[in-house]
Amino acid sequence: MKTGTDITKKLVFAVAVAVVLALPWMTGPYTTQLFILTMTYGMLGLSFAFTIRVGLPRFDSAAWWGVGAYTTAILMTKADMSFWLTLPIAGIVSMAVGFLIYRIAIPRGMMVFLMFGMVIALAIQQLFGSVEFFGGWGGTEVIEAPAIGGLVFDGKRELYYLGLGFLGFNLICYYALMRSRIGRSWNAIGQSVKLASSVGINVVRYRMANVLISNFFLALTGSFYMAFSLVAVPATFGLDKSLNVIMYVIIGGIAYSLLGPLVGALILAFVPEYMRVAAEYESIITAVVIILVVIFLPEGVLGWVSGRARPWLLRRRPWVRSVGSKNKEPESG
Amino acid sequence: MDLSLFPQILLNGLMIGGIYALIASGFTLILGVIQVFNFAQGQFYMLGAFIAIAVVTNLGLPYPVAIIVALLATAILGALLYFAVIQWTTRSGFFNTMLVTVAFGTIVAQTAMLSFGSREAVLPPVVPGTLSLGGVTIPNGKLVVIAGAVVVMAALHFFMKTRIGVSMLAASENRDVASLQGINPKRVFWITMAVGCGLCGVAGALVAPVLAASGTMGSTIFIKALLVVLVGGTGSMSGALLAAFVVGIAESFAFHFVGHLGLLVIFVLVAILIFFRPGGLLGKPLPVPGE
Amino acid sequence: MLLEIKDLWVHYGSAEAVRGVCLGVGEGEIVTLLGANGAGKTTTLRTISGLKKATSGEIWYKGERIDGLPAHERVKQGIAHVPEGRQLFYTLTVLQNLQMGGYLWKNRSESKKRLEELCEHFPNLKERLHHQASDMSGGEQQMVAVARALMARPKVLLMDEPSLGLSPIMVQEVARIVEQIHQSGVAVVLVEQNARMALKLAQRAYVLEVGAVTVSGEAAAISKDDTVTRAYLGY
Amino acid sequence: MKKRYWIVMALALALVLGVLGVACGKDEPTTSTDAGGAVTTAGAGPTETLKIGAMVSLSTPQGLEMQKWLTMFAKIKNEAGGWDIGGTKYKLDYIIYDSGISDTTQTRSAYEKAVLQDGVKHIVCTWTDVPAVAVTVTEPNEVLWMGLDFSPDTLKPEFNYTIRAQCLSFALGAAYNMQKYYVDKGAKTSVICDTDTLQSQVGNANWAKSGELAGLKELEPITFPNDTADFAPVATKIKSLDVDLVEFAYVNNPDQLVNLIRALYDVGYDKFIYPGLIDPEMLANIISQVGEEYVEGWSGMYYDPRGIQTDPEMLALVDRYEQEYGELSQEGIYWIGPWFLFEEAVNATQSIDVDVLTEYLKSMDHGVNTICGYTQLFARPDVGIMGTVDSAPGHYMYEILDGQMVAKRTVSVKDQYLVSIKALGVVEPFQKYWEENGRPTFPEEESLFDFSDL
Repeated sequence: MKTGTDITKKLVFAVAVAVVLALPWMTGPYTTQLFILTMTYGMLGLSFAFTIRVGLPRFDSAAWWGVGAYTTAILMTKADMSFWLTLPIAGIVSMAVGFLIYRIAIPRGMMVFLMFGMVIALAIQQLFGSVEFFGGWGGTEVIEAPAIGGLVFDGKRELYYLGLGFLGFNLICYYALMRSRIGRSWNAIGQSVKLASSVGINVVRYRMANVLISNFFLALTGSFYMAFSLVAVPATFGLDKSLNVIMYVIIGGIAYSLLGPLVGALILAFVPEYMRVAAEYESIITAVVIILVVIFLPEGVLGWVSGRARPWLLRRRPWVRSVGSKNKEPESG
Repeated sequence: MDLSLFPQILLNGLMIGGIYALIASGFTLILGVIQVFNFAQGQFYMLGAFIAIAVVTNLGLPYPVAIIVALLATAILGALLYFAVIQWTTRSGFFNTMLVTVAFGTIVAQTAMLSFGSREAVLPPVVPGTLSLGGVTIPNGKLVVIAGAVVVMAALHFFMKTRIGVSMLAASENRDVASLQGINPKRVFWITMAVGCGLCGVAGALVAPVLAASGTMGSTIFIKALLVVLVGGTGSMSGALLAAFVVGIAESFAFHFVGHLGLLVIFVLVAILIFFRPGGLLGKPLPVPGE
Repeated sequence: MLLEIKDLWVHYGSAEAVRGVCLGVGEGEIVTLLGANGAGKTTTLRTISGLKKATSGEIWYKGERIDGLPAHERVKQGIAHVPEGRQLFYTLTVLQNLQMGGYLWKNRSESKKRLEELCEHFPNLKERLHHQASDMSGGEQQMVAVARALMARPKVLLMDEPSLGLSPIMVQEVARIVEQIHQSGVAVVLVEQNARMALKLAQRAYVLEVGAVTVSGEAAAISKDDTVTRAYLGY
Repeated sequence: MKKRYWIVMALALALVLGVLGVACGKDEPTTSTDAGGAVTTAGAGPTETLKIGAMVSLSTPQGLEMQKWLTMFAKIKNEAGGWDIGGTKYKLDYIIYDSGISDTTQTRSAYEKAVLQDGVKHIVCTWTDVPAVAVTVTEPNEVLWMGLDFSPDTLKPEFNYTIRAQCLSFALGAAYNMQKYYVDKGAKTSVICDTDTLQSQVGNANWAKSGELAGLKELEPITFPNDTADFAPVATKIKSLDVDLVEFAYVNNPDQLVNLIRALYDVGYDKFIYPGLIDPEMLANIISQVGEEYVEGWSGMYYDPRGIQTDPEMLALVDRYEQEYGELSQEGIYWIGPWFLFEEAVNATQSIDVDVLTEYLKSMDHGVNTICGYTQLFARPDVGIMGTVDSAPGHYMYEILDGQMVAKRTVSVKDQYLVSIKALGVVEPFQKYWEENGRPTFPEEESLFDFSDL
């Protein structure tokens, strides 16, 4: 029995990998571009889902995404650095600035973190827009596409694989971190802050570590974004983008921290493509659909699917349940 | 600098502070009682302004009536938001509920954009003219806004002392025990939504003659209201009031001295304040669902 | 029987908290539930008052089934609940707390009358009406909690660990109050750590173990039962 | 569950119906993607479809307005049995894409959708896209781009298909006309007040230069965040500067403008105000706030061509618009200018081939009338572009007298061109260019500035 499922599982996995690798050869450039965007948003969603593990919802993901994009852009144009060298720097900048800011917010609990995030989202955008150094509201430009040796990432297919690389790295890191000892502590915090601190977990420090790691990957996503966008404009990194990111995660299923954001981003990237409606009503219709999804599929699309699919396909992560739910009932009696 | 400008800058701060106070107290009320992070708050503010303008210009009714209509309309819409959307999502979690309010806000905003978008919406001044006090010119319109905000805040204060008001506080503190007193939580919740959203509507109606209305007026004021909540600390109406005026005045002065970067300066100041006073000026730590 | 519970099952997630509990409370009777921590006493009370939904089972009150009603409706019927750990509204004043207890009185003068009555029963509350609830001592808070529950003129009062964390003198005081309530004709369901006191006050008792009733009967008889005395009375 | 289901479905339905109701209440639902309604004259029906793209933001009034105009242009062509280009009748499909508001992601998506998915070869008229992103899609795919650009991002010699048909490079004539008017009335110092946006960052510096040219002492501009609602601080600051003139150069958000002037009035500012781009409705709004003597002066706006525009073709378009959509609105009227250049180019070359069209546009030596007056393309020798790629756009001038906007004239293309060259300090390369290629000829218009003034 068990070996049977194992074989099926491997088979499904292999087919999935093959399909993902072959996608840009099966579709046109525009669809490939949609996939690239899906990966970008998926990575942002992953970072949101990652901090949700410790009970912290971030509303500033787009802002740090922007920090990454701007760091890469400015280093490439002003310091003439290679794209690859800017990657770690972008991550470190985002972590360092994040550390300064979150030192204030994280010890104050989830709600302050949340509101702080929104304010940061606005502040960072404002900073990019009104400070000359960052290029103002017109943004800043990178002329060169990244390259390794002779391979230049300027076509859709190349960028698709570059994106896959980023996404894979992101997924592997997050997966490994979740499985590690620190990941177990994070889980404990996500389940109950009180309980976690009562067993001696330094909640603030662990949360800080989690958020900073998430910051690192957000910035990395920003750098990747520069590779295919080549232009960064402050308006791209606004609060509305952060809200979209949350939408991906919840539509996908907040309990599925690795697959959920990707599925959510995929759905929200492609479904509007096939909805032929007057564009000025699109945002209204999307909003109505989101309300309906949240009401009828509160566990997201994956939660809905997994109720119908075989359990091994999607493993649920029980710890997230406690994050959103209110009024926890005492277990004593 | 010219010292005679000081009172004027202060007055600007007071006026916008009064508006922040209304929006922020509506927000903390909803957050505290229902534990819903109502993102649509800013859109209700915008709606209030448009409704007031429509009532005055299209129906020709006097301005005070317009304020009441705006209050009622936004309050009803707030209750509708609760009945139609929020009550089905609270069980599935904090973020789901929040996302739904975001979506609802989008619907309100884009609908307003499509129906009012290309028209300017301005009300003639309610009390025209200016007041001259020792060389300082004070426009009456602003005084009306400040007075209106104070009156509404006072009304809210007394409302919170009534049976319904106290039951809202009780439900916000301990929902289970409140229901053990015979308080119907659902009833308290929709009333809270109505009051919280109605406050925004009133704020919108109050500024309509002074600031005019536009489809985008709701989005940033909401963030500013969050700033006020951070500074004031939730759960404390007086904290929200104080913080609103502090933020309003600080913003007014910051703009004067640092220009368009004033907002950034405010952010930094707030961060420093929160670093030293985690609970804000007067409030207690923020309620944390699920923690 | 005023209140009757038939085959009650309650779950927290997949964990069984109450397993087929049956119990009855007569008019004006004091019934006590005994048991170790986690035996399901609090859950039983929470289920009776409607804070927790039963998985299965029936709750009958005055000949009507009430398990479908939400908590606030049950208060209307006359079931009051003093929750564990008192749980006042700490941001409100004592007076406001009591007013919340009398929330169901639409008529103001009725509510006022009841308040005055209670002030006679709890004389030391009277002068502290305008204090913040959080400023009161533990014993006083317990008084407020009980008075608050009595504001609604309940027929049944569910009391969860009223003496928990109180000084011995205050425990005496609590016993006196329970006796007083009993005399005014209100039935009391008492969950108590202090089994000796509970058995002294109660007419009947139920012993819960791991969510199920193991022993039940007259309080006087149970206080002589060997297994019970060994387990709960400590001799 | 069942009850809840119906409640929610009813709600969703109500919302959708409400939205549709709003749309229908607005005269006519505007469907963007379908340019249907083509009347096919018997026998000679359109045989091919010409897809043209426009990039606007559909959450701005301007974008919605442009959508109406452009859809109408397509409709007119189709009603006539299609656009006859080189003997082929084309059914015109004007596709409006939502490119967001200065959002690189959405701009890229919209462009790639247009170019890669829908096979659009001509992007004519843009509003809030990010041109720097746009060219990364249009240039390699050889798509003609005729849009709006404030920044120098797309002004590069290597770009072949990029025509900045609506831009600010040669737009200082309008500023100069206005500034000269106030100087003649005695203004000496001035401050520019504007939103903190891309447009202002690029535009205001230039605007100040033309002010200096007209004889004003320009102070450091005051900018405020785009989402400012309370303008009292701005007004207070202006008051403290003690200037003779406040210029609301590019504030084109009507609410902001009314508020700004109101706020200035409130703090007791009593010198000149250039109210910027206003229309009579806004003027009435302003006057209702501050009284008519407070706002007298010069104003530029592109709201109603009647009284200024004499071209019957343009007036017919305006009439047609009013027929279709009711009252004329000013929001989109200026930004649809590129369409007229495109139309002219297609008609002249009788081709839709991108290379043919670009070649024609790059050597275009005359102005084209738009609803807002003449637009003409010019070369940019100062940055090494010898083909005509940059526009001097048309502009109306009004004088505000006794609470009325009195139509005066258009700002001439000649003024726009020459003043800009002078104010920006790039006379030398242009002079060299003129020596080689001859001086450009301008449409017949009243003008303040001449080659001799350089």
